[in-house]
Amino acid sequence: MTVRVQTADFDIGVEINQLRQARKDIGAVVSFVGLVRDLNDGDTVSQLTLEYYPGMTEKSLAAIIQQAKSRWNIMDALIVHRVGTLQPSDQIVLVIVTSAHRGDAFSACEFVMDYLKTEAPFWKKEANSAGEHWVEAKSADDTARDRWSIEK
Amino acid sequence: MTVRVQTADFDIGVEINQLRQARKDIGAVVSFVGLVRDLNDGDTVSQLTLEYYPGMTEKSLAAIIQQAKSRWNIMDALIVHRVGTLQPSDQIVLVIVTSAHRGDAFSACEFVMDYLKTEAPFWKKEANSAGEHWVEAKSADDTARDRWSIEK
Amino acid sequence: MKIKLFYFARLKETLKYSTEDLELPDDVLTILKLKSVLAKRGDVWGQMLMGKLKVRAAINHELVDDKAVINDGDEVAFFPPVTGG
Amino acid sequence: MKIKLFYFARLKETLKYSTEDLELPDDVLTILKLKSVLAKRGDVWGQMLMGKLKVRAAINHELVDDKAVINDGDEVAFFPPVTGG
Repeated sequence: MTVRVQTADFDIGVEINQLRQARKDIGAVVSFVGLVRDLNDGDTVSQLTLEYYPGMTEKSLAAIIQQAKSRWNIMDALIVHRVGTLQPSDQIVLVIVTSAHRGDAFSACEFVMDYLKTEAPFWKKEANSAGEHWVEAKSADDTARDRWSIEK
Repeated sequence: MTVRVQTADFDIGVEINQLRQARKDIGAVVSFVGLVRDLNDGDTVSQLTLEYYPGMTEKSLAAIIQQAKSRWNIMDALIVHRVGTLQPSDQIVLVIVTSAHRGDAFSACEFVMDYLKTEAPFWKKEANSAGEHWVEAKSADDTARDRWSIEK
Repeated sequence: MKIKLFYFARLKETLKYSTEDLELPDDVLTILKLKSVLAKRGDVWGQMLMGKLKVRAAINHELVDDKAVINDGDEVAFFPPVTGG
Repeated sequence: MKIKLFYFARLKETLKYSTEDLELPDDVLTILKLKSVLAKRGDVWGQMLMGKLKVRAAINHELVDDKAVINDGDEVAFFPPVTGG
């Protein structure tokens, strides 16, 4: 299990290669990459700044991976989340899950993202021509997370 | 939309970068990479050979992407499938789906893999110390595909 | 009528044919009828095409079932259930 | 008792505090009680911690609700609903 919060960009190919060199019984690798969109809720976005809570954020991400491991038959998982200032189309977050079979990896990867969005302490501030504002939490993200308590 | 059948390996980072340079409104990139496992149904695998039906295979993959596009709000999709001789932990298949929001990309990517597994003309032959044999189709793959006709 | 035939995977290997051109009477020709014509070539053909093994067929790159009708100039393929990905 | 406080995002920016050390009477101290103590510092503190904005709290890096009890030496944090990913 790997959890990293960093300002630097990441390379999904390098990360997947490291996971797959570790063992030869991996059949499925499901990944999520989140990008900065140039448009959010109808507003153009010129820049995004991400803040986090050092210590708590890493623990929170590790706990989310542990939950995924207890629910699905997965081999390993990695989360890399960037902080600091980002531009449209920059990479924000990477989640990779490996497993023997694809069903477990798909579910676990989506679960990790839904929990990360609603439980991991990160905060986004958007800038556009009108100024800066903090991004509001979305109820759709809570809904996405709450699915997992009724559905296996 | 991109569909490629090739003997050469692929680089997921390069493919994602190309997709994300095309437009700045992508928020979510979900990817699947399939790897050769060193163990399948209890047998060790020393080598895998993949055969396909030139012409039909590419059409079949393109049709699967079209189905995904008609069901989910996705922006683009790519499938790269390798053929020829592969070793354990080699990459076999890559599927990438881009969308504004993650839910659509996760569903569409899993849908593409479930249909690819049951409808795209590829055939695997495994080699181990006991010799070579053609891999049998799995009913679990049919079950995975059939979910999509009842579930949205 | 003339058709082009392709065989893949286990069928290609066992029948020792990858592709062939066939000239057939201009009757109504379904996939099932074509299979039964080919099955008369010998035991191994019967086993591969009309036996216990599942065989899939395609006409002009589209998956079809046993009732599908083949026309002059068509490309027909026989292969086992697919196992890619 | 002594506690360490952290503020994040909109709270940090508006309150102009990122972190502070607080010494408080040794009473039973819940998150709600701490909020009401801090709210007395002025209007903006009341609006941020006891107003309409949703505020989340953590004790020693664990998300907690208003009833959670704070102990001597704890690290307490206040922040808005999270918006990462």
